[in-house]
Amino acid sequence: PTKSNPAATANSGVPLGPASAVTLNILDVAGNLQLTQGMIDDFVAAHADTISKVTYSKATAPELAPKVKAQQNAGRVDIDLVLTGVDGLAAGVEQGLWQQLLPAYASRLPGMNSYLPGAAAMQKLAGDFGVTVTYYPSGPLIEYLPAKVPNPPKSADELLAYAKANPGAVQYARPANSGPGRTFLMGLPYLLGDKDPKDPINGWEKTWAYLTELNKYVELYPSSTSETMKSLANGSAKIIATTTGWDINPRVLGQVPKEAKIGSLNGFHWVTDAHYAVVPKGVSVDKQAAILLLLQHMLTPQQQAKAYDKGYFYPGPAVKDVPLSMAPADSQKAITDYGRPEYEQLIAGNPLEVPLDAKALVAAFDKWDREIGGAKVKK
Amino acid sequence: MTFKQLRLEGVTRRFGGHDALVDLDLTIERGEFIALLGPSGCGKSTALNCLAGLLPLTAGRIWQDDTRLDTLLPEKRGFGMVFQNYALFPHLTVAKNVAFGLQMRRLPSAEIRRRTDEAIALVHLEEQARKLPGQLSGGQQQRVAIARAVVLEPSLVLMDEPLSNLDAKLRLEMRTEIRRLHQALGLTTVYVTHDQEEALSMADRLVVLRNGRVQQVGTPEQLHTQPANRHVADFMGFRNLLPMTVTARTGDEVRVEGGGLALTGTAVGAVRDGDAVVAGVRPESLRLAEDGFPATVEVVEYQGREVAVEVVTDAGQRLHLRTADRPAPGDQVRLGVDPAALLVFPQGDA
Amino acid sequence: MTFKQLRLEGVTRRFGGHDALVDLDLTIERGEFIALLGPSGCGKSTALNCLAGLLPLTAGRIWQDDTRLDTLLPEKRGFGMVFQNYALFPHLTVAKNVAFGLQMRRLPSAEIRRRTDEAIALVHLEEQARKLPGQLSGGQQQRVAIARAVVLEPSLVLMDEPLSNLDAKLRLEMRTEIRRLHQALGLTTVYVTHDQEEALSMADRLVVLRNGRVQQVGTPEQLHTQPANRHVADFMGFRNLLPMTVTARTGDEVRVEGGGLALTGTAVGAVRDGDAVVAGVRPESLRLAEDGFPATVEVVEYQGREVAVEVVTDAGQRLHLRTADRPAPGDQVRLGVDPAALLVFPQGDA
Amino acid sequence: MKTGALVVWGVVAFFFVNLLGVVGSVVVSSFGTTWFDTWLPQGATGQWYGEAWRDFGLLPVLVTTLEVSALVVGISVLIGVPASYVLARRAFPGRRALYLLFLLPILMPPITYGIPLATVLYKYGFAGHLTGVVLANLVPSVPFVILTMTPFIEQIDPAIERAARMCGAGTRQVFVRILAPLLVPGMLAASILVLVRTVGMFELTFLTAGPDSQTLVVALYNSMSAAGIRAQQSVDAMAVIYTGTMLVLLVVALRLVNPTQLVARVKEEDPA
Amino acid sequence: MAAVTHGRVALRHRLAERGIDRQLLLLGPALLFVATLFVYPFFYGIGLSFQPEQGGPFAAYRSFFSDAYERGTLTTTLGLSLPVALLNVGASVPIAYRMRGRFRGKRLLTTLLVVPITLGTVLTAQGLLNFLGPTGWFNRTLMAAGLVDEPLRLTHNYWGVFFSLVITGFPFAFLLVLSYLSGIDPTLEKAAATLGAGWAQRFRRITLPLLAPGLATTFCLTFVLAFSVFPSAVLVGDPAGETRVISIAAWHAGYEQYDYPKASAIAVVMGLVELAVIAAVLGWRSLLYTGSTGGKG
Ligand SMILES: Nc1ncnc2c1ncn2[C@@H]1O[C@H](COP(=O)(O)OP(=O)(O)OP(=O)(O)O)[C@@H](O)[C@H]1O
Ligand SMILES: Nc1ncnc2c1ncn2[C@@H]1O[C@H](COP(=O)(O)OP(=O)(O)OP(=O)(O)O)[C@@H](O)[C@H]1O
Ligand SMILES: [Mg+2]
Ligand SMILES: [Mg+2]
Repeated sequence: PTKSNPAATANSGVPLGPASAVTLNILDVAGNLQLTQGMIDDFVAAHADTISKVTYSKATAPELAPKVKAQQNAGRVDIDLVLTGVDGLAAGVEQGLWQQLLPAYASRLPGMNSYLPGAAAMQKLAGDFGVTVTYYPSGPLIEYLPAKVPNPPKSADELLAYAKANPGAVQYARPANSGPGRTFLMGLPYLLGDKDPKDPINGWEKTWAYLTELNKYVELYPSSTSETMKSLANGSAKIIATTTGWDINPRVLGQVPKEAKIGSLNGFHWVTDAHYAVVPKGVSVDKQAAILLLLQHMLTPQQQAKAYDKGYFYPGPAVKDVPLSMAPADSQKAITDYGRPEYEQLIAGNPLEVPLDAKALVAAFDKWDREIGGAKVKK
Repeated sequence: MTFKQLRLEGVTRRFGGHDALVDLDLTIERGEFIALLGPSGCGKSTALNCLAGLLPLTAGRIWQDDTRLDTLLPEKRGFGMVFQNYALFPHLTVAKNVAFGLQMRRLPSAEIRRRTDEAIALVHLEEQARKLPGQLSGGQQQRVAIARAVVLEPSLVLMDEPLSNLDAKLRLEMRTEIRRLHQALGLTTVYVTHDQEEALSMADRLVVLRNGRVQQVGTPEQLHTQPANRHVADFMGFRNLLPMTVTARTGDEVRVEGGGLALTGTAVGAVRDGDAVVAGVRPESLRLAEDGFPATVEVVEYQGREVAVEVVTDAGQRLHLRTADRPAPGDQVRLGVDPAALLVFPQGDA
Repeated sequence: MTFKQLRLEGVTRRFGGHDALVDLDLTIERGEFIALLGPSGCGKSTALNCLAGLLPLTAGRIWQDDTRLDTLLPEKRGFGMVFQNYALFPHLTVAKNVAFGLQMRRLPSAEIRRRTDEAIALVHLEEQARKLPGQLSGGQQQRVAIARAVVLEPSLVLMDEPLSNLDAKLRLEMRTEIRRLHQALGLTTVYVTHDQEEALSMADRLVVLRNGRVQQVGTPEQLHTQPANRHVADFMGFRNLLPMTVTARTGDEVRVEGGGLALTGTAVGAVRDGDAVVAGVRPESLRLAEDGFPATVEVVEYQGREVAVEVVTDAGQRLHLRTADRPAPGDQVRLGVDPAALLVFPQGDA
Repeated sequence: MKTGALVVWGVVAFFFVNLLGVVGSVVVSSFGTTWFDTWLPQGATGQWYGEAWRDFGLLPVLVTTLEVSALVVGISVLIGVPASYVLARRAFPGRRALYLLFLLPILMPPITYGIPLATVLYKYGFAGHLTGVVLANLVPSVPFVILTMTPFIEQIDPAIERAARMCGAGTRQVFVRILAPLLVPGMLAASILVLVRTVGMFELTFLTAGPDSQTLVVALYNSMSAAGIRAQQSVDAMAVIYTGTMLVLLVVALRLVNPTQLVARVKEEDPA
Repeated sequence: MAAVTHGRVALRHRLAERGIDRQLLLLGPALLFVATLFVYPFFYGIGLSFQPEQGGPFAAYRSFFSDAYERGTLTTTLGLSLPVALLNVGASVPIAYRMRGRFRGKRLLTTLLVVPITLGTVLTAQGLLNFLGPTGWFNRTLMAAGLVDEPLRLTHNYWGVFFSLVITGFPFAFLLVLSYLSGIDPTLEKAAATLGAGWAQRFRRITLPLLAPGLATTFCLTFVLAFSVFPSAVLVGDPAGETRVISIAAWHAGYEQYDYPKASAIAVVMGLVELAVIAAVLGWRSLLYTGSTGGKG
């Protein structure tokens, strides 16, 4: 389509709005739509002249890159917007799949200026390709049933001692397949005071030693977080690794008894997590314009409040000054019923760390697979 | 393994609503050579299959001396069988097909080899011994089937048209071989054939079936000269079967008339004055005779020493005869028949 | 569709190293009835398959008038065939098997029905029309195969032992039917049979094969009375073949001696004084004759009107004869033979 | 003989009991509320189905799945059977090499060729909608049909085909009228297996599907392994929907092509 | 003109002698299909495996084979897929053999045996986790019956994957074997029976050899399915340890490390190993009789 108003074209080529309403294909590889679909639908309802229709599809992060790559190789991109976590973002950055959005269009996304500090750090991690849309401090936390574990461990050493005393009772999922699993992994260097918490290969001596020791008393590493939740619920595990979201949401869904409690280990650092919006290269400028408008909308506090959801990414909003009271009613109710007052204090009282970058994380997974998970065979 | 007697009592087999074999009673003595004879589809193969245990009986029993046989599995009966469609093992060579049964008996391999070779030589397949059945001609396959069955020297051999695909010469030779084996090994044989000459020349007793029912059991001579009814007669080569009416009966001699002919014949069964009957005569019993009835030659078929001739009487009755003379189509001839060669059967018998 | 002439030129087919058919030259005129005859495995089916296009030729050509046929696909040749092992379509009922070819020609369905019914009636299978081939007896299957081929009224019909599983009566009847169809529809027929009587009575010309090679081509009478060599003679029913030596030759009349016998016969081919020869005579040409040579009866086989007798001469030569007299085993008899009925062949011909 | 039969049927029964347990536990769970350390869930509900249905917009997904599988099965049989016929019946130079070539797409994991294949399909405008999904799924399906069908065709007596040709049937008619009916059991088996593989083929479908051409398995895998927290029961419900769909397809297939028409039946008449 | 036709005909003839004629055109569609949609992408993938970012053309292969952890996936995968394929085919044969004749309920039983085909990996995985898990019905039953004190560990290890492969693979094998079996003429067994062969001998000497080509194909296909196991190895297995099958390694390289050359290399190794096994089986098969089994003739 010809640009109707060349004057409105900003310095870098993307018009301020699409020439006519566009349809968007949005691919979610992070489970982000659970938090943001409300925001998007809201925008479409209000600005039908910008975006007439949205189709959603979902996939897992690893498959994202091949698919986008195939489309770009063929010169026909039909994914317009991707919602992804750190992993998918990084994979695309490495292979040059994403359109660079920043700093060129920063001015069109005023919401980015009011990111929470943690979210801002996550945005920095993303470089200039993704826009943070939701954020949470994550973990590592531990979860247990008070009836079965009257005296939960309070530190990493106590956790190890507990595992030793109760073989098979401590469980965390294989880090490569599980958010809480990897948060636990990335949190350990801070807990144990390792040399370089950002360098899993050379800087995590204590962490690997600890995990090796713990491994002796861990019976199995399920390949999904849900499995650990199930183990907790049915009593075959007593303490499992978790995060804020994985604490609240499964209890809301009835996967874990409501009375389950969380605990933290002394001196832990939050290893934060976020979801990003990215645009693949090859998307038309009209669509890009629409997407920028959409993102602008999504980063307003009213819309961000929807990210409280049912605690799935607790708290969820990436920007400041979004109290729970702004959230939709059912979301407020879920959080009031299943949330935990102690979170506010835990979040305020412990340092925030960004997660490992993608390369380091994969290296950590690999090492974990070889030395911890894979070591089981030889036993 | 051997037995004195095999008794079939009321053996019956139905397929769906169709009676393939009804109420077959037969006692087979050890060492007998029995031929089952009858038109296509009359139940011969069915009878063999029942005897072999390959088809469960719908009713009836089979006794081997005092043991009941019909509940025994086929492989326990120790019979040998030549299948009508051969049923060769397609993945085994001729030699291995033949050796199969011997191997099942766990004979020493030298003996297996020897007997296999003998059986293959018997059916003249030495050159084909390493071929697969799919590479054989029809007659060669049939010979493999024969060799496979006789190599076992079983107490009872069942053969279902074992020579149907062989040429006259080989057929004669195989007939002789089969008879010779039968006698030399003291086998008991039940032999299905569609060829009456074969049946007559090989068997001790013949069983004629029709529509699943036994028509007559007897020696070759009995069947040839005294067929029990018109169907057996028809089947035994009484090709001329004329509907006629009895005008007089004296003892066994009857006078019959019909179709413009008046003849004298021999009564078989209950034939009375005035009855509608069927008078049968073989083509070879019709003679050219000066004093006979007139007819016109229609077709002459060359058959070697003799010719087969089809004639029509003046009243339009078609007759077949064989003669060493060579009449030409269109010739006027006169025909006669011996009273002893003209059999008169009641019309309506089953 | 129809043609005037079918020419086989040097048609040859090898399987691996085995020559199944060598250098077959044959011209078939439209409307002829040709019978292929020969011992089991001699290449009859191979010849038919080559003609039908089902086996590619190793060498040679086939011409239909002026068009070359051997490169044409079988379905394009428009021939009909009765297979030796029937090859019925197992999933189609009898009626549908028969109708298949007509459907392939896209005839109107009423005509298909009519012709199918006719063909089924021809082979007496009305009652089995709805059955599947697996539910038929062997002979019934064979009749389906015949009906399936003739229903098409093809320009050339190939029949591979089409009557081998039928009883004598039905066989005779089918023979007549096949001849009748052949004539009525003006078909050309190539007919394989192992039965010389069948061949003699049906065919206009016979082709005798042996080991894949043609031995003789001729009318029935020629073959019957003047077999070209000992093999043809053997095959045509000269059951007594005696190795002898020529002692004198006058014109075609030769005097031969051997095995304690001295006989007069007719020479066939190059036979000279002193040659080792084979003298052949049919069982039915040996007569009981007062002035003949002496022999002892060994086996007597009942064959209806006549008996088959096996005798041994004093010098141990075994002979077969047929006679209407009934000698008993052990009887001393004297045998004679017409010089015209004793054919003398060179020994070593192929 | 008797003990042999007992052992076989015993094993079959044991298999079924456990299978019932496996399937049953998922079905029960998909209708359950919470289910911790007990024999049965605490309560029953249909909510998970409703959620799965809504979350994934399953109706269009189901329709797409049906279309894709019907097309893939149909086309791969049409293409594959003639090819396997030639491979089974004919000896020609290069036959083995060809056989190998047809083996490869089955052997090679889609990871080796998935991306370039998707690229090709996108380049020519096939991917991103149904066509692409169908074409991509045909890549392993056609060889699959070829491999399963070859032994079936070998089993059929060539004389029957010859007879058909003598009746004037051309190659096409021989296929349609003679071979096809005789090959029904084989084609049925091959189709069912292709169907199962197609409905279950994740990678190729995902790589070539557009937003409107996702199949059930893509939705199912996402619900199972995509990031995000889902109730166990909702995954179970999805799995049950998936299985139910396949079951319907299977039963339809078995109905359409009634295996009791088979030829072997006649000879099977009486178990010996 | 005659001469020209002659030459042409003769050529056609000579080609036909060698088995080349128009019927080969039937291969066309399949060949075209595989050539356009598979060959190019496949060679692209193979090519990729020889183009790692560093270390020369064979670096990707070297890194796979020099690393015991990666190399071990081969034995792990074979250790899983060979027994599973053998079991699936081995169990199908006697069951299918028993189901040849006609009997009441055959149709139902066949359908029941085939139904697990529809389960799909996910339901199977979920079901196994639920059913065989420590508090699943299976362990509950065992414990209630007093057979064991501790729940048996049957998931998240070798056995979990094994069972899931059996559940998905068995019906597949069974369906094929049953169909192949139905193509064998029952008369042949009858003939063997009259020759004194008991059922075991009939089976071993007649049915099995005639079935063997079908069995070989079935084995190959089930083996390939089991060899490329991926979702269940992750879901019900122990993807870092006991059931780290080769496709996990390929996945890891391709989709986590984004090292496509290495992923392709692993996939090629995977294909080659499968090919070796299949070549062995098919080589054995080609020694056997293949051809009409009389069933449909
Ligand atoms: N496919 C084959 N492979 C090898 N040899 C074969 C093949 N087919 C036939 N033969 C051989 O070729 C010869 C001729 O076979 P053919 O079938 O033509 O004989 P036939 O004259 O029809 O005999 P019959 O009267 O027994 O049917 C036989 O010796 C046979 O063994
Ligand atoms: N499986 C079956 N289902 C239905 N009918 C059958 C079956 N088998 C045989 N029949 C019928 O039973 C009758 C007897 O068949 P059988 O095979 O015993 O005949 P036969 O005497 O051997 O004939 P032929 O000389 O033609 O071989 C036939 O009419 C046949 O159609
Ligand atoms: Mg019969
Ligand atoms: Mg033949």
